Amino acid sequence: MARKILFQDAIREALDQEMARDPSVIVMGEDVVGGTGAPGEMDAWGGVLGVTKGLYGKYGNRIMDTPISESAFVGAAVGAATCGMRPVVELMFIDFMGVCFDQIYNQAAKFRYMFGGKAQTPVVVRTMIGAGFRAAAQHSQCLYPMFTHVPGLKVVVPSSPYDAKGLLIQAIRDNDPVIFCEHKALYAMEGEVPEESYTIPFGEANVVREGKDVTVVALGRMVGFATKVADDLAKGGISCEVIDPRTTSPFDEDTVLESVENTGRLVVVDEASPRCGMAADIAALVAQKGFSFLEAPIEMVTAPHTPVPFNGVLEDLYIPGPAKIEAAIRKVKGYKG
Amino acid sequence: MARKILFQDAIREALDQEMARDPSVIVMGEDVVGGTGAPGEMDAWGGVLGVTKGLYGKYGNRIMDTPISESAFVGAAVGAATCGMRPVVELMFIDFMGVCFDQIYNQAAKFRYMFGGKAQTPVVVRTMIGAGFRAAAQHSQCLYPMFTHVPGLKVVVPSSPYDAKGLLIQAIRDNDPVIFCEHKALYAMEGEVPEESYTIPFGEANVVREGKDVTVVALGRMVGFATKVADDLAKGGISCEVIDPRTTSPFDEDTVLESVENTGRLVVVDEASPRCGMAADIAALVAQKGFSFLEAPIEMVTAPHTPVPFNGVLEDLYIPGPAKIEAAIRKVKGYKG
Amino acid sequence: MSVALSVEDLLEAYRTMRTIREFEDRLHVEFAKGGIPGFVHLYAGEEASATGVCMNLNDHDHIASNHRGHGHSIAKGVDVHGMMAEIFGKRTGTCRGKGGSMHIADFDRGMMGANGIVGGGPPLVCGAALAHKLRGTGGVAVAFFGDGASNQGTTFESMNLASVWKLPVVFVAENNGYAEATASKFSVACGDIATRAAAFGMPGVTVDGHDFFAVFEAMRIATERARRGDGPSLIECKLDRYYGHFEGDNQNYRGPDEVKNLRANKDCLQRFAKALTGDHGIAAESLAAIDRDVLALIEDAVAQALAAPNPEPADLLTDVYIKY
Amino acid sequence: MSVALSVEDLLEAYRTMRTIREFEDRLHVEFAKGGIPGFVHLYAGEEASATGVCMNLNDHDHIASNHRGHGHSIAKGVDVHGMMAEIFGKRTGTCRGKGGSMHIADFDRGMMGANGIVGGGPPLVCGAALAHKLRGTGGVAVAFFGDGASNQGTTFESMNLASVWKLPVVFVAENNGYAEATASKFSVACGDIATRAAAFGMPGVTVDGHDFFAVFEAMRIATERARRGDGPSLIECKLDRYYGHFEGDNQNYRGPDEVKNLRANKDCLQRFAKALTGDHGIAAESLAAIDRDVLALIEDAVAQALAAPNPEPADLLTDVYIKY
Ligand SMILES: Cc1ncc(C[n+]2csc(CCOP(=O)(O)OP(=O)(O)O)c2C)c(N)n1
Ligand SMILES: Cc1ncc(C[n+]2csc(CCOP(=O)(O)OP(=O)(O)O)c2C)c(N)n1
Ligand SMILES: [Mg+2]
Ligand SMILES: [Mg+2]
Repeated sequence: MARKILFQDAIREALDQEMARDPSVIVMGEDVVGGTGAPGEMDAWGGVLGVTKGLYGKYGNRIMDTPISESAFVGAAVGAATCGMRPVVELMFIDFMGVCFDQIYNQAAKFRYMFGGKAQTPVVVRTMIGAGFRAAAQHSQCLYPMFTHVPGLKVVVPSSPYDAKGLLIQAIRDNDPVIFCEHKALYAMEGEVPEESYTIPFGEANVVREGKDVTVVALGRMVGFATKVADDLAKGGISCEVIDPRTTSPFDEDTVLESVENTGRLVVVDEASPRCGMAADIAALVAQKGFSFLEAPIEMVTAPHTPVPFNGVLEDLYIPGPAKIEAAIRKVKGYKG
Repeated sequence: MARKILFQDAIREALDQEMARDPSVIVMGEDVVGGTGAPGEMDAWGGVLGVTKGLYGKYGNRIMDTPISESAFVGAAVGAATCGMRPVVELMFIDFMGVCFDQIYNQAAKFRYMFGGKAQTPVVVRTMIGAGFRAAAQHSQCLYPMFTHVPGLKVVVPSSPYDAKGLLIQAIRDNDPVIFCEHKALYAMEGEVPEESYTIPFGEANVVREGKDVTVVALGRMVGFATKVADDLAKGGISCEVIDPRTTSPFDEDTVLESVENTGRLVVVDEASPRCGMAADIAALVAQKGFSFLEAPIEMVTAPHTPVPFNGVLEDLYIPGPAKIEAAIRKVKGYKG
Repeated sequence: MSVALSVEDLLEAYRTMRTIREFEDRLHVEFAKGGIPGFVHLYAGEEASATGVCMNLNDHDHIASNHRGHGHSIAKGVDVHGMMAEIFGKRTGTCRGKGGSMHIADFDRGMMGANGIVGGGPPLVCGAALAHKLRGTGGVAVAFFGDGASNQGTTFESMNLASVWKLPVVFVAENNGYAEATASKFSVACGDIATRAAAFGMPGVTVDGHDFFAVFEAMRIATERARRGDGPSLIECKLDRYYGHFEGDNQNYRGPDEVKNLRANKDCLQRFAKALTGDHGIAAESLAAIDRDVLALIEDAVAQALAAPNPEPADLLTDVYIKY
Repeated sequence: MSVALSVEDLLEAYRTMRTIREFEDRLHVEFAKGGIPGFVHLYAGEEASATGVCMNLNDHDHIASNHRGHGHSIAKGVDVHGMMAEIFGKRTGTCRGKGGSMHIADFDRGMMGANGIVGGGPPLVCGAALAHKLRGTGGVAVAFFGDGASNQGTTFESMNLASVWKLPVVFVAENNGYAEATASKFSVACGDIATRAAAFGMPGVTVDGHDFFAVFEAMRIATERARRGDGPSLIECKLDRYYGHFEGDNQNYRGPDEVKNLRANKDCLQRFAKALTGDHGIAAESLAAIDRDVLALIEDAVAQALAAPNPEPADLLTDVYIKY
């Protein structure tokens, strides 16, 4: 599989293949087409960063622009899902969840349970996450810990083009509501992606790199950072196992616990805010179920407990970067109990 | 201080005293008065469970009924706060945050930071949390982990009438936005409460009960359960230290860490959902900063990762109760590394 | 009325209205006895609305309801035994005891769920309507919501979205004058909710919600428009609830004798019965026979609900994708 | 026009409009050079709206803005040097470099903030207006929002709340025909946004947003009504933006020559200048002098912004209540 494509093209390809395969798959969101009602071109944008560009030409009214009414159109996607469609709705930035969260966590997430197993809500919410674009406090958040907190939601945070495609196809075919978090700084990442359709099951972590000294669990954009640090440290004789959970809910506990059983040391890296975040979630898991394996304190490397600043110098400090990851790894490696 | 009053009366008293003291304190929400525009009595409800009853007679138009438009009136409270008022807005059930969350986490929480320190937003959101009322999946959630996740918010979860009054007065005087979470099952709890006004600082945990074998950290309704279990176990020779953090953000790390330093064992009890929840948050803190103190795995006792069921038998199983707390304490106490 | 309903239709409508009334009156009694857990919002008094609306729908059409959902469910054909058992929290309930009064749903009947969130339903019906539209089924989706919900942002957005996408939706605003203890006179700034239709480029009409025929006719027009592909409509039914907002509400915000007068002068069932036995020449005994049937049905539903088992402890962890 | 503006007022208005134009044109250039981080939404073309509105306000009145906030801020009196530095992310900026273009706020000038969330502002101004009302200040609060934002639930709710509470709010809908690449013709189901005022029991008017005088007059009436205690109003300004939705947008959704024609035939500054030098007998040189001043001001603001320091690393952790 030598073909290399961009992360954002992998997402488009997943949508394209699923729309071709299953007529119940539909796409909606603000400017996912672009140009509706306007005098110029249709398919003018294909999403704010061009991810869905071209689908309109192939699928016509199965991809729809919406008014800026997130509650209504996310809710419409949820409602359509309960009626047999498989909507993929785009919430442009995850930061905007605050105007439509109810439809996600009180409606979509709860139907199956609350209705005694008699409803099914196969909706996917695609949404951009993450800092690094100088987009400031309201366009740079991760927020997936909030979705992970909600029973009934599945939450995906892909870290590579390959995973993005396989996980999105899985998300579309899944019968539960899925929050699919695309890090905007990964859109331009290139990677090998098979042309044919494939799925990656949820709840199966990817061991990105094997190692024996320290387990490093990282998500999304942090996976690349962690791998780079691990490569560098390997030269100096520190062997890190890098694990990408890929889905935060369901979460692959076993792979993380087995790794810590081997290494005895854990660093969790997450770009989200620290309090009640994914780093804490994973650390707590290991402190409860893998305590006897631990030979050192668990280090968490996260963003600080602040909003995301606009200025680039500050934003770069905000993002948990390779230097902080390396320091944490060295710290747990050097720990003597 | 021999006077005993109910938790809900302690809340009313705090509001009453602050409204009397400071004319910029105002109250708004759905039916916090009750009867507006109607042919019958004014102050008909004083909130859905009667907590604000009587304030209208004293403060007239400083307490206001609202349409069912949570984004607008929560946002209005936020906006008024930036203009020098000290609004206390009631979001009837925390479950309803989904229709107004943006105004809380993207607006109120971020102003001070995003505007370079030049704004201040002294708003309090009072809201009911918790299971136990057979109110089913959309009226029984805790959800404070989501607010705790947000930098810029302060989050309070009182466990007694005394704390409710002192923490609410503190919340009203505080210059940051505060989410004040009132467990509905505690409203009828009676306890000693001084008549005079007093504040309890944020970020200072309450050591409800001292002990030397196991540290038990519990929040809200769980504090009572944990204390009861601790009392019982004391008879059998297990000495538990019960800590109530009172505020989840800011969080009193020191008190918890010092206690674990003494006991070596930690059980965290929380009614919220487990993933990215407060139990995980506290466990992770100790796994990072208190690892060397730990002599046993950290046990987390939480609700299961499901919505809250309606049926009473199921709901009682859902709530982390004394039996589960006791089992967890015995487990960590009995652990031999 | 421009479309003649058959005698069978009329009797069916009567049966539906009577079933709702009996169901709710009985719940009022059972709640007072302490047998019913949680929050219960009764629909008694408003029967002509649910019935007049749903008589225009078939099993493939959809409705989304609100917290006051028993009437909508019954009118849409949800099994009364299942509903009663659900409200008692039993394993034989529509949602196996996990939902309760506020969360009754039955997708086989096109009932998308009662809802504990005010304004939760309108977005969902846009989705059901979109599914109908894309599949060309000719189906319709209806959102029932109250005067209070008419002020919720989700409701406004849904009206705009339905209009923009030309969806086969009917928005049914049941204006019973109150949202909990707050009067719609205060909360709805424009007075009549139907006025709001113009803000979303759709027809809007206010009808007397005590009058089955008025509701039916407004809904007939709106449904035809929707099925034709001409887009959504808004119908405001002005009506009244007989009980409190929820069981336990002492209703001190209402006028003295307000409910007594309503029951005496505006009751939709009495009015409908009168029309049937008058204009439509149906024998009073036909109605009385239905009344007896319905009474027996509700009696049986309560008896079965009381006798039914609670869910199994294991049910706590089912119907959600994974255990932690 | 029913109220005569003095020559000073008119020159001040001209200066404001020219300042906004120059500010935005210069940002367009600076952005292309790569010096400006993040998302930048320019207001050029719409100057008559912010200016006509804010000329009716004083420092104690409030406005809340949106992502396209530079014009509103300048019209409300926010310091241009601080704004420019903020947009470049510098420590000398209005928000010390932590907010950027989308989050400029200055509470001393009653500017409650640009906003990255569409529909974020309308609820906030209800609060500012409530504060004015409870304190009896006679102050007014204004929400600026676009045609896209006019479909957001928060906006609808705020209009209803302001009406129900009789708040001194003016809702200013700036309808520039597009929300990003989506036309308001599609997204606003009722056509004119002003139509929606009736849904909330308030007066609504559509004005030519290229015409300073039309905006000023509509705002004068709305502001008087608000200050009198008679409640909110809705003003829809129909206008056009000259640049893309944000810098970088190729605007392929617009008609051929659309912007060229707008600039040639509808430009609000040209039109205003013509009125001043014509009807109002102001010397062209007075305007030219202002133009020179403004150019120098913007030049200086850019120079200072470029020279200004970045925030200190320690600033990352300040202005939020606690460190973890
Ligand atoms: C988002 C949200 N806000 C508030 C509530 C609490 N609540 C439940 S029913 C209700 C009143 C609803 O009034 P209306 O829509 O007129 O319906 P009615 O009860 O009159 O049938 C309120 C405020 C809720 N369930 N959800
Ligand atoms: C809640 C939310 N949804 C979507 C966006 C993305 N977005 C930013 S500006 C914009 C278009 C706004 O259009 P309009 O209100 O007409 O203002 P204009 O840009 O035309 O001035 C959109 C969709 C956002 N920032 N917030
Ligand atoms: Mg009502
Ligand atoms: Mg626009």
